[in-house]
Amino acid sequence: MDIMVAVNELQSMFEDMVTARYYEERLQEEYLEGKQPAFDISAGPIPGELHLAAGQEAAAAGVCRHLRDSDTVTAPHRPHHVAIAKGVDLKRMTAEIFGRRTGLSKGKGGHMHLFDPDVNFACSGIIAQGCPPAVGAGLAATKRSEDSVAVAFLGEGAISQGAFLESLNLAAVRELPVIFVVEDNDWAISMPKDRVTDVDDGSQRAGGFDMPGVRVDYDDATAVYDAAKEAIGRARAGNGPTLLEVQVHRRMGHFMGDPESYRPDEDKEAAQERDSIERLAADLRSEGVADDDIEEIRERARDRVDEAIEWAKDQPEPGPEEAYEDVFVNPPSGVTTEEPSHELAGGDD
Amino acid sequence: MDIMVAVNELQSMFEDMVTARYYEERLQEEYLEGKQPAFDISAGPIPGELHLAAGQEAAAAGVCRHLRDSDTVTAPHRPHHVAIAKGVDLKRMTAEIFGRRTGLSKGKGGHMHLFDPDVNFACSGIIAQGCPPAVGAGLAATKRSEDSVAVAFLGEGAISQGAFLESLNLAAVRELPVIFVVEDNDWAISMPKDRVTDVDDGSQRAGGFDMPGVRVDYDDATAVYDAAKEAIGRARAGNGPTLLEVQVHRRMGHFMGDPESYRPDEDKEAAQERDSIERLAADLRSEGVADDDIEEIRERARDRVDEAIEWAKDQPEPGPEEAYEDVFVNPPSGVTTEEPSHELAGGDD
Amino acid sequence: MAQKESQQAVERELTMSRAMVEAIGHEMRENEEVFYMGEDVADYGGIFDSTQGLLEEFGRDRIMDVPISETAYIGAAVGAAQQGMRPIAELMFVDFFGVCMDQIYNQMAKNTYMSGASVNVPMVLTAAVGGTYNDAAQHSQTLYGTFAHLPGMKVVVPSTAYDAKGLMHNAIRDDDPVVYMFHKRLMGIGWMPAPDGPKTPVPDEPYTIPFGSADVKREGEDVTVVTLGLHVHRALEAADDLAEDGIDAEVIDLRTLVPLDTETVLDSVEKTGRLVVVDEDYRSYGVTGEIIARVAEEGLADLEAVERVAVPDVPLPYARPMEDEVIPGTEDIEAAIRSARS
Amino acid sequence: MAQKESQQAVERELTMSRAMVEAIGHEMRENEEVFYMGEDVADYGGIFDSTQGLLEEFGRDRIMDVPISETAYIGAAVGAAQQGMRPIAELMFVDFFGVCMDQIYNQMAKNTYMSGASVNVPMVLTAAVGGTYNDAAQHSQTLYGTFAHLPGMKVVVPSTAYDAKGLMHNAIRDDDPVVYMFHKRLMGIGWMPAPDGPKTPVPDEPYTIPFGSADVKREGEDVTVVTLGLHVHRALEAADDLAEDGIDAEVIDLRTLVPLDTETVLDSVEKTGRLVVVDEDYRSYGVTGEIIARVAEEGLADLEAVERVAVPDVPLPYARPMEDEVIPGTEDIEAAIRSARS
Ligand SMILES: Cc1ncc(C[n+]2csc(CCOP(=O)(O)OP(=O)(O)O)c2C)c(N)n1
Ligand SMILES: Cc1ncc(C[n+]2csc(CCOP(=O)(O)OP(=O)(O)O)c2C)c(N)n1
Ligand SMILES: [Mg+2]
Ligand SMILES: [Mg+2]
Repeated sequence: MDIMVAVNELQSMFEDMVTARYYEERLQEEYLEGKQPAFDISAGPIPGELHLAAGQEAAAAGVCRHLRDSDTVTAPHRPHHVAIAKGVDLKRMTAEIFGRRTGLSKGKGGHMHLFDPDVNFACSGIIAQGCPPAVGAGLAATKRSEDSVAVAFLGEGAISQGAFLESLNLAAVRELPVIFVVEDNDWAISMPKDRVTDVDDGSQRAGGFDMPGVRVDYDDATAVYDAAKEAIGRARAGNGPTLLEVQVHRRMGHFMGDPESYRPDEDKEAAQERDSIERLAADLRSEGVADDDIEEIRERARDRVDEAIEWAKDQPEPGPEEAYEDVFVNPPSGVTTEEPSHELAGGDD
Repeated sequence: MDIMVAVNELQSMFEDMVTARYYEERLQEEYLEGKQPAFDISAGPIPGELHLAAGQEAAAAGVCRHLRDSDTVTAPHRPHHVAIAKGVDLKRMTAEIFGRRTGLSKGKGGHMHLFDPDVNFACSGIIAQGCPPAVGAGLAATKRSEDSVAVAFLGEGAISQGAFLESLNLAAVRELPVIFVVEDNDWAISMPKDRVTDVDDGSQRAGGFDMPGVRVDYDDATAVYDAAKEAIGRARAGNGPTLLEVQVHRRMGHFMGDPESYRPDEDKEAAQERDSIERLAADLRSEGVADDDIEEIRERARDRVDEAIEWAKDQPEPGPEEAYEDVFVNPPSGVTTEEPSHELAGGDD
Repeated sequence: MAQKESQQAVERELTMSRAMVEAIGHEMRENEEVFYMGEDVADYGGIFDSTQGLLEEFGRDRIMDVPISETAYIGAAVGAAQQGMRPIAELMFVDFFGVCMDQIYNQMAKNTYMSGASVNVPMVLTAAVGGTYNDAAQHSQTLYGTFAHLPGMKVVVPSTAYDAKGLMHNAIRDDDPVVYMFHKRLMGIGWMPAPDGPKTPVPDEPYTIPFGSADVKREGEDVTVVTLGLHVHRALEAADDLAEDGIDAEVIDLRTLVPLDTETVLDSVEKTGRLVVVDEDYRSYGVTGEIIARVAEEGLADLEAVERVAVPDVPLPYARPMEDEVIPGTEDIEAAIRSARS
Repeated sequence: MAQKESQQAVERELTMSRAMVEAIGHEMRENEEVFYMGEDVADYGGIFDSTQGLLEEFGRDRIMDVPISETAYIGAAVGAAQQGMRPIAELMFVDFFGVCMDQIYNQMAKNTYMSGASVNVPMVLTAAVGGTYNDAAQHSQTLYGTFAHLPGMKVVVPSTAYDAKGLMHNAIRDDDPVVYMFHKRLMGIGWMPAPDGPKTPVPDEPYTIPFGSADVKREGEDVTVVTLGLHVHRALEAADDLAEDGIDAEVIDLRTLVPLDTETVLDSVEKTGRLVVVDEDYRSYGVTGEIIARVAEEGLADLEAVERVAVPDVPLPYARPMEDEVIPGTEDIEAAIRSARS
């Protein structure tokens, strides 16, 4: 390893990554329960689409390690690893995914619409549409003379979308503290990157807006950590945005139930082979971390995840009538004099 | 002049340019008539917005010189100089601007919505939204194995719009015969270029899509001609798209009635001084074209314009009931067996 | 085609997606200028099976995967259509219209008019619509009213395999832009079980169903139920249930919103005097209001009761109890029919 | 503020644009977190005078010109609002919604709901609407129905200077997203003469007009005319004309479409029995249908006649005779009122 990262940082990233990986393994189990023998998307304890991020954890962990609660992160449809690395409340996030009343969104959002204002995390299911709000968070920080930054995560398939490209320009021309992180897993559902754009390196898009673009070719958490450190440092210091592309690997289908028949076997195998978690474990070992300590981290992660899932499954479902709440925070006619509540949800039910 | 362009090409460009300039001078007169003493946008023989292109003629003339009728051009809200250089029927275009029944669109479109399918010209009033249809025309040519090309004109203010940026990518990844021509007049209504993007050279946007980008810094028709020749030649030969930015100068307000109070006097004066028409006249002279011949071109242009305007003003207005026609070409229920008519409008009224 | 084959064919039942694909395939075979663009329409065959099997027959040049840039490729369809080609462009979920609506409503839908019909835009925009599988607020909408409100596009919503094929033939042959909205729940996708209704006998040969002709799916004397898409099937179920109680509901499937077959609705209300409109779009400023207003304008004297059943002006919630609450169910329709009769 | 000053103030007449700007300026003075983003809102002062004079007082950091990239800057407003700021973002013409609708309807309008109200989006989206000056199909729409149909945004349409100010104060203070649609023809712009109605006395001090309260602009016994925006003035003119013939029309200005004051409309129809709805949006699947449906649902027994007057489902044509034909005029309203009475 030629990049020097403090061991405790490596350990933290490792913990985020194994937490995310194990979390999704458990979600997958729960998701598929009730979808047997025939897969029915609307059946079982977790209905709807489910996009898992196994193989992409290094990007989230390496970037979010540098972030504070006051920094904003927007994630796309594949949000769990990012949410976990950003420190989103795991129990309430899980309850949300199970559609429970005590979930982050009281069961209204589901897995593509996780909002945790305590750590300034949000996600959206529309490609690249998390970018403009991230620019807005960066703008707010600038206006308030705070040194917070905002990070927009997106997939490599999203780099051809207007919302992303317009956001690069707005962030650049206003020199806003925004980092765009492209997770390049080479696939947009069934479309490989080279079928949808001519650039191998998505960070090349930055040049057209006079913004620095950096690519991390290798989804080593430490390499991501390093590149992100510079980009986030630059943003925090008031020196404007960066576009960072990180190579990652999609170990699973696009969503649960994706037959992946479009995907060559070699490509699937290659994604299995390159596991950034195992690589980071090896790094830890070579930094002198004992196997027992590594195993301890894994166990802590598993316990936390199991606990969150147990807790979530115990939570009450929302009643049908709750569907009518929360369209507006102010009553439909007239303006209240109260401040809007940014408190945890659940207070009013 | 270090660029060699045949004299007859120079003369043709000169004719397009003086035609456009004189045309707009006459339109301006007509437009302002009936808007006296107080300017009322809805009064007079030409109501609605009117965007004139004085100072930008070189871009249109230099590019369109290389185009055939079968090549497609899409123009934005400021279309006259491009339409004239593309060979749009001047009489029917004028009738359209005067809102007459024999206008290109039977009076339904007006100056921002000129369509002449005979020369494959169209324009749209929404920023950058002419780009995707130009890509589609390029796609159609490719599918039909024709060597037609498509050119999308836009302003430098439009280079931050998603529709443009997405179009670059789609054209590049499919290697389509499309040329994007940015007319950089330094202003987007009241916003100078440097307030809305960090790149001085808009053609830099191309790099992010692995497309060649070229800037012509000087709105000399011959320089434009030369750069366009290469780009259009490349497209016609099946070697894909180019982004071409051309410096031009806005001699007038954004639209008629624009007070331009936001614009520094020096900038206004500079635009007046750099007149590409006078420059081309000088080039013609230095190529040995006699003053009389130059004057003859000017006269021919004036005659043609005056005739078109007289003709247009003589044309009948549409009746109110014609507003209900042309929403669909097929009757609202059921499908006709006839082919759609691409004939000149007016046939059915 | 021989008579015998066609007889046979009528016995053949297809899912809605197979019927839709059959029409597309046929038109592509007949006319080289028809092609299909969209995300994941090639190797994947369309996330909702809208292009299943077409890549194999027609290849990548005509079944085109495109970058995730809906404005660019839908706009490219507009441009190609104006050149006389017949593109079909797919918006994977109708919910994504917000990223490309200018091309749809300001170019595709208006260029014919704005050009005085010197150009026309013979393209089809396909889009998957609808909820019932807990995909939440950004992936479950129908937006029927949003599209039908804006002039210049025909708006088609099939509810059965038979209609899906006939309407698709018509859509591709039509010289105007057509928005073809297929309900995910009706397609017969392996992982999203369809109800029984949409799978119907479908003739082998091509046939068209004209736009603007509603289909009286069930005749009845007591109450007129006007609906479309998935809710045709829910309304029929409700009508069957109520028949046991001696309530005889007529169920009308609009099939197209633009043009709208007001006639059939008026005739029915003249008979029943009672109107229930059922819709999977948002309640206000949409389809239900329009149908009621048309009847009030032209048949007020006949009208003794109106009810509407639609999504109650809230975004679609994720969790099952709440989604079930806001998307009209069979019981909601039954209740509305009963209430219209009381 | 001293009583005397305020007395004086009420005498003071303002154009609608001045009134709107006054409210914005006041809120910006009171609250540092309010700022305005848009194209040409700084040095130009807004193409339709919506920010006239604000740059001088507040500077470029708070009156922000932005690149022509509506998705980016409206989305940035969403992001800043979720941080607790109170952005106002301007869409120069409402017709441009198609380039940025996802941020508007899928993020701005739904984030509150999708988060279970753990975040909210206190922003205002301003947009110029309307025709009557021959700007053709892409620059003349109101799209009232399009915005009102989609849940999660409040939709405000002032018709006078007095209302413009009060509604703007309310909009900025509201903790939810508000779409504030101002009609170009009413603003009092130098180059687009306004009718007499919108210029009204406006108090100096701030005041709010609650959303969801329609204004009975003219009381009458014979026919209820429900309208909004520019057409409030046309309806009042029609009512005055008809008064000479002994027809007494009540004119209701809705002022907000979401929330909608159904009550006031129902009360009026209870009295008159006759309903005319007048709208500058497209006829079908829009505002006129909704108002009629609401009355039919809750007041069918009272209803003896309905008429609607709206743009007849065609794009806005350019030439004067055709634009005049499709945008409802005073005579169209008169004819509808007469017809409702007959
Ligand atoms: C505007 C829009 N278009 C299409 C989709 C459908 N969609 C969801 S995920 C996806 C692929 C995204 O690929 P990428 O950005 O590479 O992210 P990944 O799934 O690989 O993480 C698509 C096309 C969408 N959600 N929004
Ligand atoms: C999507 C969209 N946003 C805003 C506008 C309003 N508008 C019309 S022209 C213009 C400025 C365009 O500047 P530029 O592209 O440089 O062209 P120029 O007017 O200088 O020729 C703007 C903002 C529009 N028509 N469409
Ligand atoms: Mg990807
Ligand atoms: Mg410009």
